[in-house]
Amino acid sequence: MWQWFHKLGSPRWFYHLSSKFLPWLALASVVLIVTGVVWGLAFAPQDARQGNSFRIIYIHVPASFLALAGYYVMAAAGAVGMIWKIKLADMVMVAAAPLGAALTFIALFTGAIWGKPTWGTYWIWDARITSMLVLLFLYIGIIALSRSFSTRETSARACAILALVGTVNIPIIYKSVDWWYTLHQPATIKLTGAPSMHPDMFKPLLVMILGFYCFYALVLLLNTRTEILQRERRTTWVKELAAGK
Amino acid sequence: MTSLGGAFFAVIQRDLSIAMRHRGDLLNPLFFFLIVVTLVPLGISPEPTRLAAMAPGMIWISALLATLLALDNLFQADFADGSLVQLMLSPEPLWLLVLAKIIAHWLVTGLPVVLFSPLLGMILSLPGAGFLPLLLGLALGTAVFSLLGAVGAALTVALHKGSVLLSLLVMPLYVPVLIFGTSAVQRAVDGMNYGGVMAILAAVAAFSLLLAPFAAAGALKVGING
Amino acid sequence: MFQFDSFDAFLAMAGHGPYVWAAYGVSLTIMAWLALSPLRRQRALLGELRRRLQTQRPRGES
Amino acid sequence: MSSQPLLEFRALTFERDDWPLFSDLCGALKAGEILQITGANGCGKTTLLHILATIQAPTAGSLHWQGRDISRCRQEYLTAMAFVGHQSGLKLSLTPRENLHWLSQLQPLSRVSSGAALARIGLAGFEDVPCYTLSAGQLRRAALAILCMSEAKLWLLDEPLTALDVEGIADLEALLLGHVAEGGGVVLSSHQPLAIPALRTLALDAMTEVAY
Repeated sequence: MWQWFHKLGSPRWFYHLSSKFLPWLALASVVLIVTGVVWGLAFAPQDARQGNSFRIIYIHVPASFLALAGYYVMAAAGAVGMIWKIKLADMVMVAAAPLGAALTFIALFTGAIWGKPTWGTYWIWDARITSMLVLLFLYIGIIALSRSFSTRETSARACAILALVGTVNIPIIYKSVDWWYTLHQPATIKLTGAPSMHPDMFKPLLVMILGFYCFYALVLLLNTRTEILQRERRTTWVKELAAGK
Repeated sequence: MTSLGGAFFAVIQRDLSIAMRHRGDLLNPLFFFLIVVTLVPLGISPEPTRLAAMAPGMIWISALLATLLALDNLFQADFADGSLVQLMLSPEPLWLLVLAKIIAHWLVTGLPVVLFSPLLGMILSLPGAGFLPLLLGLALGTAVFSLLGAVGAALTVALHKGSVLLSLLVMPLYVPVLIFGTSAVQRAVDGMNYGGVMAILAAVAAFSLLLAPFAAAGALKVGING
Repeated sequence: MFQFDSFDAFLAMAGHGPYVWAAYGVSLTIMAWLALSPLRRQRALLGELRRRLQTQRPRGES
Repeated sequence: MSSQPLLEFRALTFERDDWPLFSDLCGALKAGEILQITGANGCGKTTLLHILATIQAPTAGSLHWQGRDISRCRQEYLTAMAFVGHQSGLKLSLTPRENLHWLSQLQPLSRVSSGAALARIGLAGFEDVPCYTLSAGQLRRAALAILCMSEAKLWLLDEPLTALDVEGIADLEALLLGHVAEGGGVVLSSHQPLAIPALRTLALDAMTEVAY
């Protein structure tokens, strides 16, 4: 059992295994995202109230989904790396941080642009956007911390602890920000009315969400593979890989 | 022979007596707190109604910054002179000793801020109903600041430019406390019941008390290898 | 069903064009960069390793 | 006396940023032995001592205390081990007596009173002055006073000779010999020679040159 577990955690094994399904993942994410973008931009009906600006939803919502899910992926990888001392999990955690931060930024950026035609202002202290901003700060903290240690192992351990503390805090942060928002009751419409969405609008969103999941997995894999090469660059298998190319 | 309680109280006692020998350092966060709050009327408006509207938030934010200012000294001084290593090599459970350090730290940084806050409430024309929730909320809130901050302080203990990084790490974690703390005061001022909010704040404090010492102990083991 | 009367209308998006296109453009650019930058780093890393190996080999094997 | 070593380390490897500082280091310390770790600056003496003291974890390898893996008996190991590091571990604003009193609450230090320990190490008369008034050599002596009080079997000392004068070094040597005569063990790092018979040495230098 332990043997198997550690084989799973072997960077070399993972590197070779991941090469096999990497092309398929790339294909799936490109096809899904291109389909979703074209469908969402050109073929989905426009929203009765918000007009065409509503089409930003097809980027904004999937990015927000993965920004939050990405934090949990990162924390889970960090926990696995910390508890079972699996190097690969540490590498996954390091790979997940910048990716999650970038997706959080996309979610914030598209949210702000969407705000302009909808509310007449780029920034509004909406609960969802504020939580997203705090999430971005949490990501930035992790990235900053990971860059300030001299050894990779220590850095990974430290980030794992911070990510776990952050994970425990995220639900509290989200709830508190939600509550804070209702407290101040701004007279604006809600950003998304997902439940009442027309099926024709919803289908491309589903395609985009799937596409973003594939994209996330793809980039996480790519980042992890780079990290593996970086860390294992003194091993024979990486040298053979470099020489054979 | 060592004993659990003995070690716990010895750590508190030592940290308190060191703090008492550096009384000047003790006052610094307090003066910082006072100065930041003084800047508010200068920067915004001396008009009492406008000040009163901002008072809960401003006092809370300055209290947050004041405790943050003192946070990097929680472990750093002990790390520099090697006594942190001796602490960590004690056979006693590390989380307990860390908790003792956090308590001592709160007593010398958090508690003075709490006790000082009514004065600042007066300066900022906070209505009378707001004082009790301000005191209670800050007492719970600064405890959470110290507890969560200890994790960040432990992670950055061996880093050269740790203090800016430390603020970056812990400030997002302080968001819920700030929200609940200010709204408890606001509700009291508006004549509403603030018991529920205070209960949430107490729950957050209890939760932090339960988890933060373990997280900070784990963080220290990692952090000293910076 | 294509929602617009003409390609120009598609670009204009009834006045919301700049917002929609900016959001999509910036987001997709960031995503492309996210996918390409690890590939580039990987190539650079392997290239450097190879160079190092080539300069080391004569010494190591003789 | 059993032949079981007090402390044994097997295949210790430590890498900093994937660069091996030392690798596959093996060794053992029996009761009554003093092991001196030598080597140039930056070769990993302090790191090795930190690993032996369980302050730092090795990248690979294991430590054994009286035959048992230390990860299984860390608590017991900590009560049986005293560590004096590069930094004194003393608070400068407290007096030597206060410092030792605090430490004795954390670690098993009750062989002799703090006053007796300070007198033995040559700090009589300085017990109750703040540590910031002491010289570097006196501070080092105060830190070493922990050893007089300690009940630990194993001493781990990182550069204990730093800042000590001739007399201080002689005091320390006497202290070490007394400890091993009672069946204790010592691991210390130093590049100075010590006037101790039957001193074992472990040279770390050989490990610094590792091919890319």
